[in-house]
Amino acid sequence: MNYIPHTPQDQQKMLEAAGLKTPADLFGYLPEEVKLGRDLDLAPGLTEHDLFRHLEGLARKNVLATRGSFLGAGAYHHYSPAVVDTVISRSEFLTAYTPYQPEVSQGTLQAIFEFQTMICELTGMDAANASVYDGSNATVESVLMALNTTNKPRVLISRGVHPHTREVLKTYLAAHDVHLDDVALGEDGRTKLGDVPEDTAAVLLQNPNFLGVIEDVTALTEKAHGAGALSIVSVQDPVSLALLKSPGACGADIAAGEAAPLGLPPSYGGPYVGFMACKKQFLRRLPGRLAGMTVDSSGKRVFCLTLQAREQHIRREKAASNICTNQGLCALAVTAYLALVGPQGLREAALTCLSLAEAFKKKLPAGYKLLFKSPTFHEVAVECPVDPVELNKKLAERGILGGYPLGADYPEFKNGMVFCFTEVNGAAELDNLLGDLKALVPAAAAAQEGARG
Amino acid sequence: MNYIPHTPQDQQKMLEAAGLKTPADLFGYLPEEVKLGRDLDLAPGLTEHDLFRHLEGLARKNVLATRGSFLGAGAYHHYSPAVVDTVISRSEFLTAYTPYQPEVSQGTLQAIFEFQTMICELTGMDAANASVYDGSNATVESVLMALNTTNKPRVLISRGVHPHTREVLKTYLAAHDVHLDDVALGEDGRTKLGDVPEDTAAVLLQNPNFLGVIEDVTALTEKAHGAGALSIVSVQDPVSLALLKSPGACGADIAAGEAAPLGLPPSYGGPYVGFMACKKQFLRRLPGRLAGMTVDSSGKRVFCLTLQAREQHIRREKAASNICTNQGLCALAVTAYLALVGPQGLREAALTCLSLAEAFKKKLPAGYKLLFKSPTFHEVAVECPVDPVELNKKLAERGILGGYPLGADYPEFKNGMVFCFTEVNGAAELDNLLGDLKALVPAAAAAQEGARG
Amino acid sequence: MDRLEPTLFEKSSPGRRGCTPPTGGVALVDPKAVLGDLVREEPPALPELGELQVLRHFMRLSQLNFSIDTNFYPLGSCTMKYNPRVNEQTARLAGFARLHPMQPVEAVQGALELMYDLQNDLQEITGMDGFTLQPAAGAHGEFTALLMAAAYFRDKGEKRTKVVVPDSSHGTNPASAALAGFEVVTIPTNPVGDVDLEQLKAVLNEEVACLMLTNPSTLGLFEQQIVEVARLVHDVGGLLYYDGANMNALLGVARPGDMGFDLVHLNLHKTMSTPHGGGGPGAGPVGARGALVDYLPGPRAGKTRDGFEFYQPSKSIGRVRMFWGNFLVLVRAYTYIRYHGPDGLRQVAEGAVMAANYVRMKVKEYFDMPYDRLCMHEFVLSAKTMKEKKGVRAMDVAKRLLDYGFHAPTVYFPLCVEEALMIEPTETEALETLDAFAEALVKIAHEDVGLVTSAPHNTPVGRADEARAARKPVLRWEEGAQ
Amino acid sequence: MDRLEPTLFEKSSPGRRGCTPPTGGVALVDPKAVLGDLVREEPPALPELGELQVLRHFMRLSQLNFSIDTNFYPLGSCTMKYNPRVNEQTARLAGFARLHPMQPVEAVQGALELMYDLQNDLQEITGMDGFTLQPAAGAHGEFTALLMAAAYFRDKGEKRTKVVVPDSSHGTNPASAALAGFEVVTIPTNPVGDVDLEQLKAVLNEEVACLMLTNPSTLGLFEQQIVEVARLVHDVGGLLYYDGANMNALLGVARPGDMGFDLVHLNLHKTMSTPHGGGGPGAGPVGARGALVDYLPGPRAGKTRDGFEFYQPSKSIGRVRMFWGNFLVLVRAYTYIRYHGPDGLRQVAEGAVMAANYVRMKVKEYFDMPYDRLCMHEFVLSAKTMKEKKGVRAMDVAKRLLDYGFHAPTVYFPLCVEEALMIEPTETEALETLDAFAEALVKIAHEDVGLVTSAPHNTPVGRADEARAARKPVLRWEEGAQ
Ligand SMILES: Cc1ncc(COP(=O)(O)O)c(C=O)c1O
Ligand SMILES: Cc1ncc(COP(=O)(O)O)c(C=O)c1O
Repeated sequence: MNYIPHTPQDQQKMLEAAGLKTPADLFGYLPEEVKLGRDLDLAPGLTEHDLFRHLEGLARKNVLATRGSFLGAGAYHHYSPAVVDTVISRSEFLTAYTPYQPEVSQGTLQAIFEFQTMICELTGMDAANASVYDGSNATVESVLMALNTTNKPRVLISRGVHPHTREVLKTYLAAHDVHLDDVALGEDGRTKLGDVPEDTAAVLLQNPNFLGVIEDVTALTEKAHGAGALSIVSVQDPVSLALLKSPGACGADIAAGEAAPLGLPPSYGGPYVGFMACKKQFLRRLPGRLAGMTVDSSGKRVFCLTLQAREQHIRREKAASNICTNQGLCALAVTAYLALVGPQGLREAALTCLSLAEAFKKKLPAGYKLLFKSPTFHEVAVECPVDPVELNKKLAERGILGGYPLGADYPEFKNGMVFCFTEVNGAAELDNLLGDLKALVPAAAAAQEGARG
Repeated sequence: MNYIPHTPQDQQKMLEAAGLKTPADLFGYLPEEVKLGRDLDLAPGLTEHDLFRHLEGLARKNVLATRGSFLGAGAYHHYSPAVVDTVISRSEFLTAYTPYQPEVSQGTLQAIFEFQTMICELTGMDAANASVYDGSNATVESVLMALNTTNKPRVLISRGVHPHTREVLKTYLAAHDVHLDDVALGEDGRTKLGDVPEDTAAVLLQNPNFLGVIEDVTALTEKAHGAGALSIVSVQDPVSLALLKSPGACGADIAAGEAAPLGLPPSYGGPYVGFMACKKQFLRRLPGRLAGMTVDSSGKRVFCLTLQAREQHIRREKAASNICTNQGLCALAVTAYLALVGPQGLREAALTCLSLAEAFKKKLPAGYKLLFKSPTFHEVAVECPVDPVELNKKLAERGILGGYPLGADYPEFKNGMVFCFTEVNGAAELDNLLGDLKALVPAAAAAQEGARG
Repeated sequence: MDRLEPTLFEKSSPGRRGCTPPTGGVALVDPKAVLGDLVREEPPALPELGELQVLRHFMRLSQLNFSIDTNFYPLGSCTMKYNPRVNEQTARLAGFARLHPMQPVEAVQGALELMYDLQNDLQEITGMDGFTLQPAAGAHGEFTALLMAAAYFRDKGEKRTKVVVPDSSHGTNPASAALAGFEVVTIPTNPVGDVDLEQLKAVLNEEVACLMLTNPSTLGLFEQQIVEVARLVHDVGGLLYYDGANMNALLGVARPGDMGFDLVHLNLHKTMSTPHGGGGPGAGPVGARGALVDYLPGPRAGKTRDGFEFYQPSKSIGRVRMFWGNFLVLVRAYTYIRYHGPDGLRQVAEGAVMAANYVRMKVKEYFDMPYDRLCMHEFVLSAKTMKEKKGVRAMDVAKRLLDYGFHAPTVYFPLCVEEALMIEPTETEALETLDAFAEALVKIAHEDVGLVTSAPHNTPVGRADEARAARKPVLRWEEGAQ
Repeated sequence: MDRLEPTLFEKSSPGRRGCTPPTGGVALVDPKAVLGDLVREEPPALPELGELQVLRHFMRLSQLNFSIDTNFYPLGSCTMKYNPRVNEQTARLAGFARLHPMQPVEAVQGALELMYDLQNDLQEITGMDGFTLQPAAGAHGEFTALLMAAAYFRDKGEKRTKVVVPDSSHGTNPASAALAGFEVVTIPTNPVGDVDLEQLKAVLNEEVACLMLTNPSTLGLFEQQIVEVARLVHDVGGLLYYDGANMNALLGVARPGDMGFDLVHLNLHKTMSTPHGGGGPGAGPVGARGALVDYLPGPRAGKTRDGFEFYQPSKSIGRVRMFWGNFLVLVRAYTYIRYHGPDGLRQVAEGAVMAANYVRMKVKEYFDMPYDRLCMHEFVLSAKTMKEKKGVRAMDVAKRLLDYGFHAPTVYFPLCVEEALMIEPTETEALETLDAFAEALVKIAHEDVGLVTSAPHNTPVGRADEARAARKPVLRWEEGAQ
C-alpha cells in the first residue's frame, strides 16, 4: 500500500485526535446491517511489478495488425507526434482538476481557450466549448440545443450519421416527446432530403457520412433553413476539415463531433473528445465549460471559466446540460496536436488520406465494386464478392485489419464494406491490401467481373 | 525539419544582419579544400512516424526472454517502479545542463546531494561523488586515487573482478608505470591473497565477485592495510549492500562500482552509472562533481557544486581527473529508486534474490554441480554437463535467457556457467529454468551423476 | 516579470511547423480535381510553430498550474488522491492504446477480459448485480441510470414523473434528472446533517421514480437513517439511486447494495484514482440490482465458454455513447483495483476517513462547524461567523490558502451551508502535509483581514475579473481581441 | 514563501515506503543462517517515504531548475538545442531498454545493426574510416583517442611525450592528455582568434604526439589556417586530434577528415541532441583514420554475410568501459541522424551559424568583442570594459540574465578571454527568442549597476556562498548538518 503514507504511529495520532482507538472505530456508528463485515471478494493485491506483467499479459491477448489496418467507422488513426504525449503526461496538466481557481490554473485555462479557438477555425464557427464526452454526445447535445432553441418537436436524421450516434440519440430522447425521423441515402450515397416539415427543429447530417461519401452540406443546409430548422453537421474525422469546405462556410448552425483523430491513439474507442461549435447567436446554449479572456486584479490578461450560469453547479435542474467532468486532457492533446501540425501539416495529412483512397478506388481488384460514385474523403464503400466478415477473417490471418462490414447496420448493403485510408498506411500497406483482396476473390467472381469489365 | 523554426523570412533577416545573402555565405570563407561541396552520403531523412516505425523494426530484431532471464555478469535486472521513469522524464531534469548556475539549478543540485548521501549510507563511507561513467570506470578511478595517494607502483587485482573492468584497468594504465598483478581465486572461489608487497598501492576486490562468491572483505582489507596498501571494493550490484556488510564496515578505504541496478533497465549495457565513495581522508582526491550544502545571499540553505579546484575546467592538466559530463540523469534515477524502495524495500529485494539463489542451489538437477561451496548472493557458478554456450542456445529456443558461460574468461571453468536470480524472476521462472536444465541434461551425464550422488 | 505566456496564435509565424505527417510514398492528387467545389478555399487559421516552440509553450503553461503531483489538493467532493504512475504505463501499452474499437471480438479478447473483470469487481465493491462501463463521467452515469429507471417504470406501466434530491446534492443530480425528463423535488437536510425524514415522507408518493442520494453526503456525513430511507422509498415503489462520487469513504467497509440502493454510479476518476486531467476524462460506470440489470446500456462485456464477448441486455435502454466506454480510463481503474486487492481498498477508506477527521479536529474551533460529528472522507466548514465579524468570506480563505501552496477547498458547496469550505484530504497525504495545511488554515483565521481578502499574493496571477469575462465573453482568440 | 524543498531525509518517517518489490512466491531464507557474519547488521539509513511523497519531492525540485524545455539556454560550448521527444520514445522501446548486454549476438541483431549503421554514419559525417561507440562522454573520448595515439607511436617505436593544446582549449583536453601520460604544452591564440602559427612551429618537434584542436574553436571561430596547421603537425610526424564538441557548426558543410584530422571525438549529447540530463549521460564516440583504425577500442560492431557481430580491431587498445557504450544514448543519436538525413543535418549547421551571427550583430556594440569576425555556431563577448568602467563583471551579466528567464551563457571560458561570455543560441530557437535575448543583454548593459551586481532577483534562491561550501564541505546529509 505504497499510496497510503500512514505509518502505524501516524494512524494512532490521527485516531487519537478524533478520540478513537482503531480504524474500525471510524465506522463504528454505521448501522450493523450495512457493515460489510468481511473482506471484499476480489483478487488479492499485486506488487507493481506483478501488476504490470498482468496487464501486459492482457494487452498481449489483443491483436494488432502488422501489415496494415483499414478500419475506420468512426475511429481514425492518424499520426500523433511524440510531443503530444509529453504534454498530456505533464504532471501539472494530468493531475489538476477542472480550473476552478484561475490563479493557479492559467495553464489549463489558456489551453482550453486555445482549443476553443482552433475548433472555431476548423469548423468555421464563432464559438466552441471546452469539450463533451465524445462525438456521439457532442452530436446529441447539438440536437438538444436545437430542440431548446426552436421549441419544435422533430429532428430529421440522415442515415449517413454513424449508427452508434443514431442509437445514442434514440437513447437520450426516449424520454422526450420528440420525433426522430430517419432520412434515407440516395443512390449516390448522399442524404436524400425530401420536404422538411415546418415543425422540424433540426436536420442532422454527418460529413463525410458513415459510408464515406461527402455530403452536399450547403444544399442540405439551405433546405433546412427553408423550413426554419437548424442545420447540424456532425464530423467524425476533423482532419477532413483541412480539405473540405467547413460547416460554417456551408451555412450550418452547429458543428459537432469527434476530435480524437486529432492526436489521440485509437484507444479501443475511448477516452475520446467531443467538440461543439456554433454560430454566435447560439453561444449561450452551449453546454459544458467555456474559458474566456479577462484581466486579473493587476490588469494582466488572464483566463477563467465563464458563463457558468448555464451550468449545473449554479443552475441545478435548470442548467443547459448536466455535464460536469468533460474530456479536458483529451482536448489538451488535440490542442497540442493542432499546434504541432499547423495548417500545413493538417492539409498534408488530409491530402495523403484522400490520395490513398483515390489510389485504392483506381486499383480496386476485379470482383469488387464501388458502392457509390460520389466524391469521398478517406473512406470508400465497396461491394465485396464474398461475405465481408469472412473476408476480414482471411485478411486477419495475413496481418491485415480489414474494413467495416456494413451488413449489420445497413442490411441493404449485405456485402458492403467500408475501407479507410490514412497517412499512417502509406502506399506499401495499400499494396498489401490490394494484393490480398485480389488473392481472396473466389475465382468465379473474378472471372465473372473480368468478363463484365 | 521541425526542430529548426527558421522560416525563409527569418533566414533572410538573420543573414542580412550579418551582411550575407545565402546560407552558403556563412561558410564562404572556409578554405575550398575543406568544404564538403556535396551532400553527406546518408540515408534520406524520415518523418517522425516512419522514423519510429523504423526503430521499432530494429528493436523487434532483438530477442527478449519470455520465460525468464538468468543472465547477470555485471548487469542486473531489478524492478524499477514507474515513478522513476516519471522523474527522469521530467523536462527540467532531462534537458538541463550540469548545474553551473545554482540559482536556477537547485533541483539538480539537491538531488545530487541526496544521491551522494545515499551512496555513503549504502557503502558505509564518508563521502561520495556525483557519478562517473560506469562501474568499470568508477573502479579504475579508485585505483588511480590509490596510486596518487600512496605514490606506490603496484596494484593487486583479484581475478574475481569483472573481466571487463580488469580489461579497462589495463587499457587505462597502459601508459603508466604501474604493475597490475592478478590475484588468483582459491578452491572456494574467494580471492586468495598471498603476501602483499610493500610497494602495493591498493588491493582491488569485487564483492560479490564475478563468480558470485562473497569475499571475506574484512580479512583481505586487513592484509592490504598490513602492507600499507589501500583496500578498494568494487560492487557491481549495490542491491547486495542491503544484506552484506558494507565495504566501510569491513574497513575498506574506497568503495566503487555500478549503481545501474538501482532503478535503471538493462539498456543493453548503458547508460549506466558509476559510483565512488571513500573515507574522509581521501575526499579531496575524488574525481568528478561534488554537490555541497551552503547558504544563499539571504541565508537560505542551498546547494552548489563545490571543491571545483579538483576539476579540469579550473586545473586543466593538473586536475584530479578529466571527467566533465558524467551520468547525472542515471544518478537521479538511482536517487528516486532508493527513495522509493527505502531500506525496507531494498532489503526485501535483496532477500528475494538470495532466497531464489539458495532455492536454485538446493534444487539443482542431477548432472550439474556447484563450482563453489562458499556463500553467494544472487549469482551461482555451476559446472554444466554440456557446453554452456550450446546449452544456452537450447534454453533460448524455450524462451529462456541462460546464464553467463565462463569458459572465455576463465578457461579453467570450461563448462562453468554463472546463473543470476533477482526478484523479477520469481519462483515460477526458477521452475522454468530448473525444468529445462533437467530436460537438457544428456541422459548419460544424468545417470552418471545420479550414480555418484 | 510577467510570467504569463502569449497564446499560440500570438507566437505563430507563417511557414513554421512542428510536425510533418508521413507521406507514405503515395502520389498526391489534386483535391480540387477530385472534390470540385466541396473543397475548402481558405485553410483553417491554425497557429504555425516549431516543435520546441510548441513543447515549451505547454511546459510554460503547465508551470502556471497547481496539481496533485506538486501540491496538496484538498478539493472537497473531488477525491484528489495520488494518481499512480503505473496506471499511466499500463494505459499506454500498445495492445490497449493502439486497439481499434471496431475490431472483431476475437481480436480484442484481452480488452474484453479486462472489462468483464472490472464489471465484476465493481459489482462486488458496490453490492450490485450488473454494471455498464459506458458512461464517461459521473453526470453521464446519473443520466444513464435515470433513463433506466424511466424505462423500468414505463415497462411496469407506472407513470412516475418525479425525482427527489436533498438540498445538499451535487448540481449534476437535479440537472441529470431534468435532462432525463423528470421533475425535481428538493428536500432539506435536518439539523444533524442527515435527510429530513419527515420532509422526505411528505414528498414520497407513487409519482416518485427515484430518490438520489450521495452517501456519505456532500457534507461528508454518513446518512445514519439510510435503512429507514430505503424502506420509505421502496414502500412507495420508488428506486434508490446512489451517487458514488463519495464511495472512497466506504470501500470494503459498506456497500450501497447492502444499504438498499437499486442503482449506483461510481466516479472512477475519483475513487479509483484515474487522473482528472484538468477537467477529464473520467468514467462513471453504472451498476444495477435485480430486474434493473436488464435495462443497462449495451453492449456489455460477457463471458462464454469460448472466451469473452459483447452482448445486449434484454431490455437495454441502448447506447449512451459511441464504442464501449472511456477504455483507457477503465484500464487505469482496473490497474488500481488489482493493485490494492480487498485489504488495500479497505485501507484506502480507513485512511481517507482518518485523515479527514484528523484535519477536522485540528481546525474546527477556528471556523463554524455546522454539523459537528465524526465525518467520513471529508468535512464542511463554514466561514459564516468570520464573514459576519470580519468580512472574510470562504472565497477569501480559499484564495489565501493558495499563497501557502495548497489548493483551495471546494467553496460554496454544498449550497445548504453558508460560506462553505469543503475539505477532502484523501488517504494519500502524509501526516506532515495534513499538519501544515491545518496550521495554515488556523493561521489564516488569525491573519490581517486585508491580507486575506486581497489574496492571493504569491500566485502567477491575481484574482480574475469574472464579471467582465461574462459580460462581454471573449471565447476565442482574434487579432486585437485584447 | 520559502520555495525550497526539504531533503528526502528530513521528510523521512519510519515505516513509510514508496515501492514494494515483487516477492515472486519464493520462500525466504534467513540471511544470517546463509551468510553468517558476512551479513549486514545495520540497514542503510535510506529515507522512508510514500510513493506520492517521493514523486512530489522530485516534481518540486524540478520546479527549481531551468531547462531547454522551459527556457532559452544559450550556454556556450554546450549546444543546448532541442532534445526531440521522439528520441525518448525510441530509447524506451522494450527491445532496446530491456536488452541485456551479455545476450549472445544472435539475440541482439537489431542493436548491432543500429550500432553498425551509426558507426558508418559518424564516419561519413566526420570523414573518418572507423569509429568506436564506447566512450561515455567527450572527455572519455579524448582520453581514448590519446591512448590510441600513444599505442600507435609505441608500435612505431617513437617516443613522443608531448601533447599541444591552444590556450582556448577546453579543460578536458589538457586533463585527458595528462591522464594519458603526456606532458601538456599550451600555445597562445593569435590576434584574430586562430592558432598562433609561429608559436605552434616553435613547439612542434619529434616529441609531439598530438595537437588537440577544437574547430570551430571555443571562441566560436573557424580555424582558417587549418590546412597549414595540419601540414605542420604531420610534417613532424605528429597526429592531429579533433575535439568535436563544436561539430554542430559544420555538419554537412566540412569534415575534420578533410581538414587533415587523424582522430576525432564527437559529443552526441551536444551535436546529436541527446539530452544532458543535468550533467549526463552523454556519448563521446571516437573516430580514426588510416592505420589508427586498428587501435580503436574493441569490440566494435561489424557486419558479416550472416548478420551483425562484434569484433576486436587488430591492434586495439582494449576496452575503455564495460559493455558496449551508452547504448540508449546511441539510440537517441541514431534516431536524430535518421530524422534529418543529409539535407537536414546541413540545415542544422546553417541554422546554428545563422542564429549565432544574428545575435552577435545585435549585441556586439554593447560589449567588448575580442575577435570581431563572422562567427560559427557561437561567439564570445567580453565584459572587460564594463568591469573596468562600472564594476559589472561577466558573472553579474550572467546572473542578471536569469532574471529575464534566460539561462546564463558560459562565463570565464575560454580562459584566453577576460570576463568571457560565451553565447551559443543553437539552431532550434525562434527568431523572437533570439531577439528577446539580445534585447535583454542590451538592456542589462544599460541597467543600474547595483541591480546587475546583486542579481539574480527573480530566481528561487539568491547567489550561493561557494566559498563557504568549499571551506567546510558538507557533502552529505547528516542530522544537524545545517
Ligand atoms: C457528489 C458528486 N456527484 C456527482 C458528480 C459529478 O461527477 P462528474 O463530474 O464525473 O460528472 C460530482 C463531481 O463533481 C460530485 O462531487
Ligand atoms: C570544447 C569541449 N571539449 C570537450 C568537452 C568535454 O565533453 P564532455 O563534457 O562530454 O566530457 C566539452 C564539453 O563540456 C567542450 O565544450
